[in-house]
Amino acid sequence: AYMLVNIFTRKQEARNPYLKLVNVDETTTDPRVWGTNWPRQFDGYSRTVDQTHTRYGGSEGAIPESRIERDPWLKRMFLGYAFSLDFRDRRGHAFMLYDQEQTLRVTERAQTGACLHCHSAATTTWRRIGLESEGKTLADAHGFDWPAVMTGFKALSAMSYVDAHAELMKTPDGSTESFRDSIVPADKPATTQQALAAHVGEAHPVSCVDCHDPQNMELRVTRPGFVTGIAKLAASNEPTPHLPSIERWRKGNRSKAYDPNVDATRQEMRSFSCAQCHVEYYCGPKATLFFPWDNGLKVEQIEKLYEEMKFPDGKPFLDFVHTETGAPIFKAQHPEFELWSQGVHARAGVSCADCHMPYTREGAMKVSDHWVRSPLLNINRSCQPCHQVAEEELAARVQTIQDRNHALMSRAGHAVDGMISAIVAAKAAGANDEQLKHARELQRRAQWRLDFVNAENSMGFHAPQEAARILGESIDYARQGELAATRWKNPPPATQPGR
Amino acid sequence: AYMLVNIFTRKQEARNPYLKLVNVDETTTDPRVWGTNWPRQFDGYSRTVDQTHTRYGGSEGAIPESRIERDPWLKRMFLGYAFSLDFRDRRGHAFMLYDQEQTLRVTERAQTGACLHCHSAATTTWRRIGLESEGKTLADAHGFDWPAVMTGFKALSAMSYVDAHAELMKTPDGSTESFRDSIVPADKPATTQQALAAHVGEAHPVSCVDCHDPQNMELRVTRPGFVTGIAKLAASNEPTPHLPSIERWRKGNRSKAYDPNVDATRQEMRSFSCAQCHVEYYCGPKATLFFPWDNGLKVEQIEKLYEEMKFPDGKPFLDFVHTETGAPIFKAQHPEFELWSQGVHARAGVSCADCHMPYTREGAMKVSDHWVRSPLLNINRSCQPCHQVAEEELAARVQTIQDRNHALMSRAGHAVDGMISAIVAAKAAGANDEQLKHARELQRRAQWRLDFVNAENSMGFHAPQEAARILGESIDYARQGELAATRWKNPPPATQPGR
Amino acid sequence: MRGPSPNRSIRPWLALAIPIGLAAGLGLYTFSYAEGLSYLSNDPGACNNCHIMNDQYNGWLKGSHHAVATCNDCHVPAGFVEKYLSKAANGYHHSKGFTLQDFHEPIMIKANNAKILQDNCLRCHGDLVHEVVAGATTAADAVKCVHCHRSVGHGPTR
Ligand code: HEC
Ligand code: HEC
Ligand code: HEC
Ligand code: HEC
Ligand code: HEC
Ligand code: HEC
Ligand code: HEC
Ligand code: HEC
Ligand code: HEC
Ligand code: HEC
Ligand code: HEC
Ligand code: HEC
Ligand code: HEC
Ligand code: HEC
Ligand SMILES: [Ca+2]
Ligand SMILES: [Ca+2]
Repeated sequence: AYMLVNIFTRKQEARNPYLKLVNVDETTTDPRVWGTNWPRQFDGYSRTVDQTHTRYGGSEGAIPESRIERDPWLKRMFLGYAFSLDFRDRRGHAFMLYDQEQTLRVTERAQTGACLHCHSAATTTWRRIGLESEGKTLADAHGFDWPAVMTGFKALSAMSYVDAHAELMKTPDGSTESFRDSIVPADKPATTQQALAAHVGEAHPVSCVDCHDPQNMELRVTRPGFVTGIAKLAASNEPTPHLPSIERWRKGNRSKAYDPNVDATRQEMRSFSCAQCHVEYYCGPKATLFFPWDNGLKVEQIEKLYEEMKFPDGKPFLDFVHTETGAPIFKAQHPEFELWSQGVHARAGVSCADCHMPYTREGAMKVSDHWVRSPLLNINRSCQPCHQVAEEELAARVQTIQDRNHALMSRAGHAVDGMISAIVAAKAAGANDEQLKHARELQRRAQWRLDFVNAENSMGFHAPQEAARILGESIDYARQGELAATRWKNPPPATQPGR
Repeated sequence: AYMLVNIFTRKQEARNPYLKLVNVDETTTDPRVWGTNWPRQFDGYSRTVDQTHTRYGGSEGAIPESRIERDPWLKRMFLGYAFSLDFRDRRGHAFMLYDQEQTLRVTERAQTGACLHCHSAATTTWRRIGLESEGKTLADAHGFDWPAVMTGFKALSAMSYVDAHAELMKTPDGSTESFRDSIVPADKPATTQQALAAHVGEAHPVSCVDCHDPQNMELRVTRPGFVTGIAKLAASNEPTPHLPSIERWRKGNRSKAYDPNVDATRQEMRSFSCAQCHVEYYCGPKATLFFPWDNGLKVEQIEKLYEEMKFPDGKPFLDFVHTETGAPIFKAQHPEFELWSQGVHARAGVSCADCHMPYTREGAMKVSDHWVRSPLLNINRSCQPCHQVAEEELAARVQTIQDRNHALMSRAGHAVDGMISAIVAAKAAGANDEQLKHARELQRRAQWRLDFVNAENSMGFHAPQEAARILGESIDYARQGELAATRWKNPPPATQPGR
Repeated sequence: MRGPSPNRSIRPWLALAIPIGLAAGLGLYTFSYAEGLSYLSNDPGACNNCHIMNDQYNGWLKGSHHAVATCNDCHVPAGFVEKYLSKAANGYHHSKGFTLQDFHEPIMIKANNAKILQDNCLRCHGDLVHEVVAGATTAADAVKCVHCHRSVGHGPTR
């Protein structure tokens, strides 16, 4: 009889996809409210607080391990920048706001409100501030209201982190008073309870409304940085074989800028929703947050943009000046989207969500696993639908790639360390700015590349050959920098910063 | 219980797969004789003289382009060795003997008989010499007769190239006088006719008998270098996930050495038949030809073997001393099998023949395309059965990989060039052997790695990340060598040849 | 050429014993409600009765063979007795897997079924490939058709 009943239930499940129990709209940032309608997705989402472990990835329950303590060359590279104070392993989405609030980079250094772009469900706050700047209120919003969001985003970016954070806390999260009391299901483990309780009724980490249209649950992008950045990429000449909708848009009349919410395919949206945050950015005090994709997504195309860019005050673009050497440095942050773009998975149309939010069968239904995490914890669902190969073999393939990448990265780290020491020695021996110019430029190039691969979080997996190429270049520039600093008194006549 | 009989078995038993018109045996080295029985395969084989062209590969009709003239750093790397005289692009199999006979490496420098191991259908000659050394003749052979072949191989390797070549020419090729007159089908283009006519009745390039058992046409390996080398690899501890029969053999009692002709799967044989020649080797005057696989197939495992090896005269192993710098150098040759072994295709069980000899439909029959050549000339057969992606897209994926590899290789080339200049300058400034020791060691390491990737013929495709990793290391050692030479007067205290 | 191993041939008998036992009780009703009897049909829609087969069904629609071969042409042995033996064995696996939801996902073909599949490729294409196969189709040495033709049955997405 068990078999019979069971098969009956499963047949039923295959029908009616979702039943809306409560209403959600643009102002509903509390994921628990959405969870009433979509309990399976909410369940996955709320598991992003769980501890997991893989060789190079995973998620800690406690504050994660420090990356700068693990790799001393990394700390040295960052001297002069907040990243030398505190830089840790990433962990699950539910922690993003908390982790930002408590990092020494925020508590010990002044940061801008733009930081919240990727660490909170900020759209309602942007919309509110945007409307308020025109003397209106949230009630006057036209749906998502892009113009208001853009205005508010710029206003919040120009604020200090502290002020912007306070605005975030002031925005209601769409949950009712009575609802709030009922929360934090007792059957969840302690950490989950804490994470969910941390922001009851106020600010939240990335939430359903950031990726979904509340009317129809369709995927969408909501981040000004991404919408602006991807339009610039589309307007460039860089081939994008992995993003067919851009190539299609380019063949059109281009009367309207490329708009991912209009032009992108559903499969592309399954990556774009992540590319709202998992990208290289600038978010310092001297310019509004932007994604540097005007020339393309490759490491040297971004570098070229930075090299040629001036701040509004006319000074050349840079992130910081290296304390020990005085070199102007570009800082790379988590360029997952950029590196993925150079890999064969992207070319084959495999999206972030395919691997990080694989479909999982719940009875007769297939739902996207909203426990966004390392695919290595989930190889059968993440990889085996495409690669019908034993789990251990797939794990071994990844490990081969990651171990190679790790070894080459450490090699580049030592080279950069050697270079810095050589420049320091030259300075101590009396080399002047002119005599150190070439070495410092090489330091910038070497660090930019090493940082790009290190800051990227897949340990090379997203595009193995490209990551190795970048590291090879980093090593070349680092050792050339060491040579330039060593020969500062008698530079060889032809020394040009060769490409 | 025997009801589930394979229907195909019954069908096959009733059928003789091949219709033999003429007899072929161990002494039939003339491929045209085999061609009478297997005209389709012979047809493909004889097209290996045809001209083809791809970006980095292909085959010339005339003597191919010089690789050392194309890349000046390559020529400089080889100064002191025959490769600096003449080193050209490879081309089709039918040319292998002719190209060896006419290279300046052979005409201007003394070479050993071991060269013929991979450029001719030499098994019958080895067998004959082996038997003659015991006072017997070919008529006394027991089938393939491995003991006689081994003895003959060693004897021929110890001879000069000229003498060994003369022995090769003396061995009958299994064709009859009348057959010889009828050859060179008039419907073949001129180059084919020339290539086929070149060695009528005498020595031949690699022939059917080198890869097939004449009794049943099964694949086999016939090359002493390979049989010895692969047994050493099997005896090592290096994991070989891509060669399951070795892992299986290791679990056995190991009473007999691993024997590819007995132990390997058919799919492995589809790579082993190529690994008889497309491998790194030593074939100089000071030791019998060998494949250096005792520690494994990776670039640093082979390097370690060479570093620890002594010649019979007790001197440390080396290929040559660099003319300009005096550094002892290891020379890498076409490590296709070794690099393929590090790639994902090998792990996925994809063999050389899968890509380079894809099945092709000939009338009602599928046969292996014996026109061994670049798969890029044949993407629909070589790649598309597995990758259901447009031809242009597949070509673009290959090109992306190859262009990246090419750029990084040129970068490494410049680094090596810079290093050599620095060592030359240090020597000129009076540095002695002791003071140059470290720089020279670094030169050896840097060149070994760059040469490994350059000599490999797929421009990185066979294992893209691994090739890039090797180049990254090459760059590191080259620039470190430049530094060591630059600082020869005041080496930094801690300078150890770091790994 | 190596003959079929006794081991491989016995297993279906063993497996058959179990559904027979099950059929004696409520199991028979269960089996038929779940369209277990669809194994006895040649209609691909019958396989697709089970949502777990949706991916394969959809793939088959996109595969190169949907006009020339149905599920059973590839996945069930050709001979009459062999056919129903296999159907019983697989039918048991499927019902059990579906009910207990304890199978590996994604579904991966097991060695015995892969061999049946290969035999079916050869049943239709034996003449074409007889030279390249040259006898070895069953042992570790088999030229596995799906090594290259990964997508014949279920299209490129598989
Ligand atoms: C083909 C599968 C695949 C695709 C597509 C993919 N990833 Fe990954 N990703 C991986 C693997 C494998 C890892 C390594 C996980 C580990 O080391 O535990 C990883 C690691 C990561 C990590 C670090 C995870 C951790 O546990 O620390 C992040 C963040 C990430 N990817 C984001 C992205 C984004 C954003 C995209 C799309 C732009 C993307 N990935 C596309 C497979 C993929
Ligand atoms: C609004 C910004 C934002 C969006 C959108 C976003 N992420 Fe993240 N993601 C983050 C931040 C911030 C963290 C790090 C949180 C922390 O360490 O506290 C993170 C962490 C991760 C991790 C590490 C989890 C772990 O267990 O270690 C993975 C994997 C990941 N994201 C993948 C994705 C994928 C895939 C998508 C799209 C489906 C996505 N992210 C969308 C900002 C975002
Ligand atoms: C463009 C999106 C984006 C912006 C802007 C952004 N972050 Fe993040 N942040 C992420 C993502 C994605 C991760 C997870 C990946 C990682 O850790 O590399 C992350 C991780 C973190 C973490 C956890 C790991 C670590 O670095 O220690 C902290 C803390 C953090 N961010 C702080 C900040 C601060 C402070 C700012 C503003 C200066 C900021 N973030 C701006 C996207 C962003
Ligand atoms: C970081 C981005 C992101 C966030 C945050 C997010 N989702 Fe999703 N969601 C996705 C993606 C990607 C898909 C797959 C959509 C597709 O394939 O078209 C998806 C799909 C869904 C679907 C469609 C059914 C399915 O499972 O594929 C539902 C319903 C859903 N999400 C609900 C939610 C709810 C409820 C929340 C909040 C608890 C949430 N999502 C938060 C990215 C997100
Ligand atoms: C939606 C399909 C899909 C998913 C999901 C997927 N892959 Fe792939 N993978 C591909 C395709 C397509 C290729 C390119 C080669 C090809 O055409 O088969 C590829 C290539 C690879 C390669 C060789 C390329 C390289 O970069 O070295 C590895 C290794 C790999 N995948 C591992 C994984 C792992 C591990 C996962 C899960 C974390 C995964 N894949 C998830 C489709 C996928
Ligand atoms: C997955 C497919 C694949 C496999 C497996 C493979 N190759 Fe290749 N090979 C290629 C491609 C693609 C090229 C590049 C051809 C070009 O640039 O024109 C290449 C190039 C070559 C070349 C140079 C060809 C030329 O035209 O100059 C040789 C020689 C070669 N491979 C030998 C081997 C050997 C030996 C093996 C096995 C140990 C092997 N290959 C395995 C795809 C493959
Ligand atoms: C272990 C097998 C092997 C041995 C031993 C060997 N070769 Fe080759 N040779 C090859 C292969 C494979 C190629 C084609 C790939 C390439 O050109 O890199 C080749 C290519 C050549 C070519 C054409 C391309 C070029 O290098 O200009 C010449 C000439 C040549 N070999 C000469 C020699 C000489 C002389 C010797 C002895 C000193 C020798 N070979 C020993 C396998 C071998
Ligand atoms: C007996 C030695 C030997 C064997 C066995 C051998 N090769 Fe070669 N191969 C060579 C030599 C030598 C050349 C270069 C000939 C020349 O340049 O004159 C060559 C050239 C090639 C080329 C370049 C052809 C072109 O058009 O440029 C390819 C591709 C190739 N081999 C692949 C293979 C594959 C695949 C196998 C196994 C099926 C194989 N080889 C077996 C010695 C061998
Ligand atoms: C460099 C190695 C090599 C040489 C030389 C060679 N073959 Fe082959 N041959 C192969 C490989 C590899 C296969 C595929 C065998 C398999 O799949 O088991 C093959 C297969 C065959 C087959 C089986 C049917 C088929 O097409 O797959 C025949 C018949 C054959 N070769 C005849 C010949 C003849 C005749 C010659 C000489 C003109 C020749 N071969 C030269 C490597 C070679
Ligand atoms: C017999 C099957 C087979 C053949 C033939 C084959 N491939 Fe693959 N290829 C694979 C498999 C398996 C993978 C690993 C990823 C996966 O599991 O899909 C792969 C991976 C790849 C990748 C990604 C890995 C990397 O190294 O970047 C590329 C690119 C690729 N193949 C191109 C080609 C090209 C070009 C050819 C023809 C010259 C070819 N393949 C022939 C099966 C094959
Ligand atoms: C009762 C639901 C159901 C029906 C109806 C069904 N299947 Fe299945 N099938 C399954 C399940 C569950 C599995 C996974 C079993 C496992 O892995 O143990 C499966 C696995 C398979 C496999 C892989 C089996 C293996 O173990 O190698 C094949 C092939 C297959 N099914 C074909 C078919 C065909 C053909 C039909 C129609 C004649 C069919 N299925 C009808 C539920 C079903
Ligand atoms: C032309 C032959 C062919 C037809 C028709 C066919 N299949 Fe398949 N099927 C295959 C092949 C090939 C595989 C993969 C076997 C392997 O990977 O070794 C497969 C695998 C499967 C699997 C196991 C999953 C996997 O990928 O290993 C299932 C389940 C399956 N088929 C069900 C079906 C169903 C249901 C139908 C009818 C709708 C069907 N098949 C029609 C050839 C076919
Ligand atoms: C019921 C008979 C039948 C079975 C079983 C069968 N095929 Fe076919 N197959 C055909 C027919 C008929 C065609 C020709 C279709 C045409 O000419 O358009 C074909 C065409 C093909 C083709 C060429 C079209 C393509 O997809 O590229 C390939 C390859 C192929 N089959 C491989 C296989 C393999 C592999 C199997 C086993 C997994 C298999 N077939 C099982 C009947 C069958
Ligand atoms: C190593 C790769 C490989 C394997 C293994 C393989 N094939 Fe193929 N097959 C091919 C290629 C390549 C073609 C295309 C030939 C052409 O177009 O000339 C092909 C073509 C075919 C065709 C279509 C012929 C036509 O044009 O109509 C059929 C049918 C086929 N194969 C069946 C099989 C069967 C059955 C097996 C198992 C015995 C098998 N193949 C094994 C590579 C392979
Ligand atoms: Ca940055
Ligand atoms: Ca060598």
